[in-house]
Amino acid sequence: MQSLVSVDQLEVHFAVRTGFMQSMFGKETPVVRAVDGVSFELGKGEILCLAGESGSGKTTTGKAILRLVEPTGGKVLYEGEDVRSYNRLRLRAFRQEAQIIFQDPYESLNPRQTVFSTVAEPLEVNNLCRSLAEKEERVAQALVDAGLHNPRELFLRYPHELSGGQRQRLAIAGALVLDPKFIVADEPVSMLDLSIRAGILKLMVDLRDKKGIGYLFITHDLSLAWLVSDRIAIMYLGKIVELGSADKVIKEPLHPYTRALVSVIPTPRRKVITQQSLLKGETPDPVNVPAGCRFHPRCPEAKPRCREAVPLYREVRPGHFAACHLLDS
Amino acid sequence: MTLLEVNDLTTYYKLKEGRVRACEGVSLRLEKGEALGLVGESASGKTTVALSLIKLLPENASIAGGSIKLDGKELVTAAEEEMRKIRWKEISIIFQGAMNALNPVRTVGDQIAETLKIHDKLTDREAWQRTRALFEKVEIDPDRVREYPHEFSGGMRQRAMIAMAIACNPRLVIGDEPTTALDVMVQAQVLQLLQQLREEIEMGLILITHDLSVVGETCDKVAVMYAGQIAEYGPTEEVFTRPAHPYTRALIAAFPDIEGERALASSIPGNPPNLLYPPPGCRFHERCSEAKPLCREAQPRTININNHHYASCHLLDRQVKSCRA
Amino acid sequence: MKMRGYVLRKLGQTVLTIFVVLVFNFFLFRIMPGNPVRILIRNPKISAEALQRITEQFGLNQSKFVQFGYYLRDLFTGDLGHSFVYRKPVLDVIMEKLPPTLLLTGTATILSIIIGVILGVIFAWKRGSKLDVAGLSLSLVLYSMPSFWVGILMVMLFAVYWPIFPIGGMSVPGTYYATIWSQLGSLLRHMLLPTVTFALILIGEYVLIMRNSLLEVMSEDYMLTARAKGVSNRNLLRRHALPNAMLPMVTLIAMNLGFIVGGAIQVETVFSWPGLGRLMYTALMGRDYPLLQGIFLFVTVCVVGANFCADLLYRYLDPRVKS
Amino acid sequence: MLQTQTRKDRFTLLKKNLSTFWGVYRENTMGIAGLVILLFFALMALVGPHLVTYTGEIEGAEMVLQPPSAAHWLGTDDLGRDVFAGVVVGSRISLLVGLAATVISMVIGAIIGIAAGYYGKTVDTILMRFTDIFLVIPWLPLMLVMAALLGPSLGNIIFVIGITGWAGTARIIRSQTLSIKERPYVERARAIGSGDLHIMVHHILPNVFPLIFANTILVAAVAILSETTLSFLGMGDPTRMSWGVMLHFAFEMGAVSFGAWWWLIPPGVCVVLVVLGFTFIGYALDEVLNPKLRRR
Amino acid sequence: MVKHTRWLTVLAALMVLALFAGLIGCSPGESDRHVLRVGFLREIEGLNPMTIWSYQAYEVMNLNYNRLITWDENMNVVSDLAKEWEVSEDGLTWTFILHEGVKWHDGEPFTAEDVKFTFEYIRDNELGYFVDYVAAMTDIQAPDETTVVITLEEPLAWMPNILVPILPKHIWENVDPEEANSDYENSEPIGTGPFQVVEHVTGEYTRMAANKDYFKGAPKIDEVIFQTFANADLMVQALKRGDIDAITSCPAAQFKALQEEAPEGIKLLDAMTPAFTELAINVWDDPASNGNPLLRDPKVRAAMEHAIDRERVLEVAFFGYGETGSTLVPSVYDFWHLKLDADEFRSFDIEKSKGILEEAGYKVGSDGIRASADGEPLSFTVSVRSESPDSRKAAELMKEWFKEAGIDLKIEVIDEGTLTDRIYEGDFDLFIWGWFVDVDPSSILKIMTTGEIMSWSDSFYSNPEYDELYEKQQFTLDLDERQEIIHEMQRIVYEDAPYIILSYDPELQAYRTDRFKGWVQNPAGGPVMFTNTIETYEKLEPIN
Repeated sequence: MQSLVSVDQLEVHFAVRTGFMQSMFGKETPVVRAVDGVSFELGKGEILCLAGESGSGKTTTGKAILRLVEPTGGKVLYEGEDVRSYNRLRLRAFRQEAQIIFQDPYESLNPRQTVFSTVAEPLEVNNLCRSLAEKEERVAQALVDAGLHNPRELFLRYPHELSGGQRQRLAIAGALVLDPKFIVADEPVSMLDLSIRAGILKLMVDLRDKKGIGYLFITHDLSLAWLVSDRIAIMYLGKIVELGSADKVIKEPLHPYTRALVSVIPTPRRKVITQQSLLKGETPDPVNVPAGCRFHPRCPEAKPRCREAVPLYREVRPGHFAACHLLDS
Repeated sequence: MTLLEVNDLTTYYKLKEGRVRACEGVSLRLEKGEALGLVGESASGKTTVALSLIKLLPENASIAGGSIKLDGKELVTAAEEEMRKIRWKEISIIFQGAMNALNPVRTVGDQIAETLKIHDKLTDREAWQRTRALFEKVEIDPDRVREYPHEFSGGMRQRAMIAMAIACNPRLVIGDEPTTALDVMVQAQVLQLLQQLREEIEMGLILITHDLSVVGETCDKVAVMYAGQIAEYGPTEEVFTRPAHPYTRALIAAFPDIEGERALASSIPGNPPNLLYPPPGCRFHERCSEAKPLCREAQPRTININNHHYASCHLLDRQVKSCRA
Repeated sequence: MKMRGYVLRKLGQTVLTIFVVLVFNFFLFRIMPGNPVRILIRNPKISAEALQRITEQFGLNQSKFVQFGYYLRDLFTGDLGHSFVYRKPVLDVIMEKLPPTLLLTGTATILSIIIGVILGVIFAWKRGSKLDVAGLSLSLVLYSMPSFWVGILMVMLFAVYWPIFPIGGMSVPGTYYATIWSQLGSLLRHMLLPTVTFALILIGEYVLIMRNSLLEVMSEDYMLTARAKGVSNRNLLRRHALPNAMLPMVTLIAMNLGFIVGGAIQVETVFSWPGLGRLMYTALMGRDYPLLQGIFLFVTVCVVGANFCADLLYRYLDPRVKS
Repeated sequence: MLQTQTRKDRFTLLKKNLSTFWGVYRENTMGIAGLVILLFFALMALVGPHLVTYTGEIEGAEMVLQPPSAAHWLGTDDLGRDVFAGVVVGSRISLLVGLAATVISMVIGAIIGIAAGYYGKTVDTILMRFTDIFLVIPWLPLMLVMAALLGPSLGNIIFVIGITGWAGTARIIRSQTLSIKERPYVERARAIGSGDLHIMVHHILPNVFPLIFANTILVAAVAILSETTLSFLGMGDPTRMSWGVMLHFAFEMGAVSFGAWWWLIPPGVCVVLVVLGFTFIGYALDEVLNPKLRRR
Repeated sequence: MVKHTRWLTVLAALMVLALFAGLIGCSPGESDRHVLRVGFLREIEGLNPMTIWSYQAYEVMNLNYNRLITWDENMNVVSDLAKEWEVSEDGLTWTFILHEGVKWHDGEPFTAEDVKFTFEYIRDNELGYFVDYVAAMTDIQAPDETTVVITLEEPLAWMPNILVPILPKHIWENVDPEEANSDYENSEPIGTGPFQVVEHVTGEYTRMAANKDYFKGAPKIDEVIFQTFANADLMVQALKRGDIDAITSCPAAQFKALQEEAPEGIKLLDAMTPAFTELAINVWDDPASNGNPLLRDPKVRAAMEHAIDRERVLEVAFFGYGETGSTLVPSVYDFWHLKLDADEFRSFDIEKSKGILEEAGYKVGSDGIRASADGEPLSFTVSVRSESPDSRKAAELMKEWFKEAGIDLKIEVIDEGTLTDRIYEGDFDLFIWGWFVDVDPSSILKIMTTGEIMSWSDSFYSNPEYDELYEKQQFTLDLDERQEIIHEMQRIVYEDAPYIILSYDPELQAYRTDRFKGWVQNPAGGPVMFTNTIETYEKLEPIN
């Protein structure tokens, strides 16, 4: 598969805001290691899923690739070119090809913009239409593409006059209007009711099939990840702990963390939780990252070595990567 | 032994535009120590049911009819003074979003001890001792009783809320989306804790959620709500394996199951109705793939399918079927 | 440590604010039209040599930068300049007038906070009732009235039409009182009208703030929890709602200090109350610039300082920001 | 802001927005009362001065300080001028000063608030420190000092009130901007390649606008009170009658001694009514624009 | 929280109780002391005679200190500290014989040395406003304890009117002259006067206790309190309520109200004072002048005067108190005042005004405003002091009349400080202000001399003939001859009209006659207080 986006040792560190006085007295500024050395490749027309709990850095990774958050280290290659080296003009062009869809359709649409303005805005910002008629045409087409079948009737509506599903479709139309090649979908359905989720997911997969769009699909829901993606990457505290094809990661997880996650995947027909011994505690704060393997304090199988050395992220099986000392022996 | 019996509960909200029929003709039964899951999508009236049960409805809402019997005692007509004694001692509730449900300027322990002082008339010392014991029970370090809510993580807050809910050993706990905002792992932890506690102190549990899996995990019975009404009601196993109502069927089908086939299910077309102007007939008919002309006209009856398994759908109604035939 | 860091940071900000006010104050009075020396002297007959002497004395022949240096040096030694009307150091004049102002504004503020909070709570608790509507409307009307106007109406009614209270001032000069009680009685008689005027204006605002703040708190989820727990109405209010609702009041009371200073100018002017407010007015009327500058600086620094204290108090009261 | 195809569409949209707004607003008794009050005074200020004559009745000292009568509804003042005419003529200056000062305040406040909130970091720190300073400086002394230094004139008084009143607005706008800036639709706008200015004008401004508008109303109330107070304290332009100037002269020229209540009460009542009108509308807008409050 | 609430309740209860106690508490206790309370609208800015400048502070000074001479009610110079005096033939040597046994407030004896010290101290250090009186004294001797001999450079017409308070040498010799001219507070002033300041609260009141050892006999009242009011209304109310016993410089409006009400036990006094209010015109013909050049045309000024109805100004702006004005020396000083003939006086006649302007070539433009041949419009700005609402009223009236005559008048209100500043830079067209005229006309005449430009002159008038006459009158010892010169000077100034004198001002006073008797008007028909002398205070008696 041809590589569309290639991420190499991506790092995003935020300085925790401290007072002027504190920095005066030479205190070391604490750093949030939101993303701490993440590498993966995304092929053309591929759906790669970035899964993990909140605070694992998956959203930040997605935004850093689009430079909505400035990376502090590593490389992001888009079609072989480093996104971080883009100047303003090139960045603008890049942003036409790489789009983002957000989690909450109630929040991701400007409540004071009509449907038409929302979808037409990317065209206007980038000066892509010569005439009003052309603009209308493209907006209508994008709306249809996103599964909204009576586009012209919707033009003058406001987002709050639409249902949740329609809103998310509108958000997708706003991304589609520029004919992107790459979309970061940040939990696109987690705020939607179950009964309308599938429709949106289907739309996204269809678009991949028809237009060859590559997706970076960010979610905390492993069962969804398994359903829609080609490959899944599991993140924990700013690092990818496991990456492989969807089936392999879910059915034959290598990393203890993935195993724990998979074991609690909700399903209506079986009782899992009551019998399981669950992971204790919660994901620690990314300011005080544990030494050695980041997962060791919660790992049921932790060995003394895990406390000291950082495990190597390597290809354990063909196409299946993981970072765990237990796999080394 | 029946702990709670709800019959034909109807609650309306008054808005300027008219009445919102948030909950209409809801009937439920809960045996002692049993867990009931109340499932529904957003705005299906789940929370209204919960608030009606404990009679903490907002000012513009009122119970318009039906009865709620706790141990045979009627709550709908009970005076506020009486309800105040019943609340927490008999029924307690865990609200969704524990950050906002705890008073930010008082310590967590203080808020739990307060409950004990009010209902069990404990002295200050006894109350704090019991609070520490409760903390231990929900697996929080008892030394943290004097901390403020903002010093707790999300999971701990929800645990503290559970500790508060079980403080007076109530016979019924209502959990209103208690795990919604939590990560899967923490959600599993909390559910596990709830399950353990329920077995330990033999309390009844009504778990309100939009997540089918949570119900499957913890509940003996499930009630599926749609647009303010109960669509289907029965033992969890039974309902999940043999769903009778088209809505339940569609809902279960839409749920991704990693043990099933790796394919996207079809979603339910359309949107839930606006409860200000509910559609005539069956409220689901607009989205139902199997709807008949009758569904548009008449409200379906509640049909007893077998052994405590009920559903409200014309398609199941033998009388209707025979009529047609 | 975090608390100390916070105090230090706030202190730094406060000092910065005061410094900017100093700079502002310095230039404000130097960009005014006309020759500052003339305004300082106000004696048309003054000789050229005397003018020269004054110019040098005030450093006005130096660059603005050097002048600012002198200005700062003087301030740090407590020298706020010389009032040309009173021929006295400005600080002395201010200190002489400070106690009456503190007495008046202090009493009125405390009174209005107590009454305002109590009424605000009552109205919020009975929201939507006739009492609430009436109380809210009255508060809004009070809030909309210019302080001086209320004062004039008070004088007209209670000192002229029905002369039950003194017209103004703080005492009858040159009166000897038989006992401390009769002296106190006389002071209270003089204080009553201005205090009531002042308090009326403030009460309106405090009622509104308290009512809103309490309503906001009462719609919070934790209030529902508390109700669900079976907490009695009394305790619901006292132990759950008020501690939260009082928090914004602390900040607002501090923020209101500026408003109180403004009110003091008006009320003291109308009632001839011998305080800082009236001093400012007379300084304004007499274009006593050094005095005006001094009062302005003094008052501003006091208000900034009070805000600093309120910040710390807030920090102390609200556990959320403590750690 | 609202880019739509044709002018007709734009008009339809505007009509739709207004009627939605009006639909909610009309339910608010307080808001309607405030609107009625303000419309009354606006009419008075616009039309009134053409209907009444307000000049000294040079002809006779016997007309000085007469109580209300059929000829002079609200009596006469120290120059024998009709107080009612004075109130009508004064409304123009009072409202003009109030509104002009408000506009200055709002423009400064909105620009500083949006810039600080949007750019954040150093820009925010500097602007907000500056705003905080303005916020804590007691406003009346500051206005008095500035007015005294600049001299009494209409322009100066507008300037002084305008320049001192923006800090609160800037703070509110900033915090709103901060929250809007974090909304995904702003991030989306950046993701499609919009520049800062585009985002501020098309996304931030329309969303803080209701707040600016509601705030304008409240600031206007304060501005009118400020004008009255400043003028009363002798910092106004005595050659242009405003309600504050009228009260100033009434107090200075012996209205209390004469028992000339008709000269003291009407201008004061007008001020209270206008301020009340603004406050009512402000409260109503707050309820209309803030759905959280509407529930109550 | 519980505790707090309780505390607050207690606090509130206490406060209410205290206020209630205050309500029923006694009104200010009337003791057997007799206190005269005088109210006015200006503050007493200080007690140091060298730096004070207000009228009110001077009154306190006059009660606290004595001068060598004073006046009787016919304006004749009579004895004060000086028992008698004589002048040498050449008019250069004045010998003053002082009263014996006079004591300072602190008990020290008063001697001729004190007088010598005072004059020399002021002369050598150029102190205050008093230096004018002593500058020409070349030699001052105190040959014995009660004799002072003063030698002058040249004979002076105004002698022996030396209006200088005599200071105690034993106090003031220790005062650094530099301090005396600036910061010296003189907080417990020691003088020889009938009263001494015992308490001075800045901006509020000044309390003076009677001097039981006063050399003219102890005053019959125990104390005088001068009280500052921020507002005339409040002052009048205080008088009516009996809180104070007398008010001075009452604004016309309030006085009018009092008069209409005519409250029992209050005497209202509409007395003339040697003061006038003028419309000053910038006639400065100099590149530095910023005044409108058209004002330098005497015809324009004459036309303006014809367009002013002084009667109406008095009636409306000053409620009819005072007299219409004309020449520089007020009519109170009957002897020096020039009474103009009817044909000389430019009376109110707008037609005449129009005629003069028409004739001088000022044609009416389309906007009704006249313009000079060069097209410069007759458009002026009159500056009115914000401190004086009365003059604003006058200006508003003039605006109407001027408009009729074809002159555009704009009114600008500024404070005295700024106006003073502007005046000395010649940056004005017109302003309304006033002068208080000394017993001797010399000082008021001086302001129109060329030498006073950039000093006391505020219309920048300059006329060599006038200057010459001024010099001449100063040394003319013959009264009739001097009177003639002074009349001529007034005529010249009136003709040229750098000032349009609107009115001779009244001093409006009101005092309670039910509490005190013995109020003395000095000069005859003049005010009872705040006048040339302090006779009232010396003679006032309480009514029991």
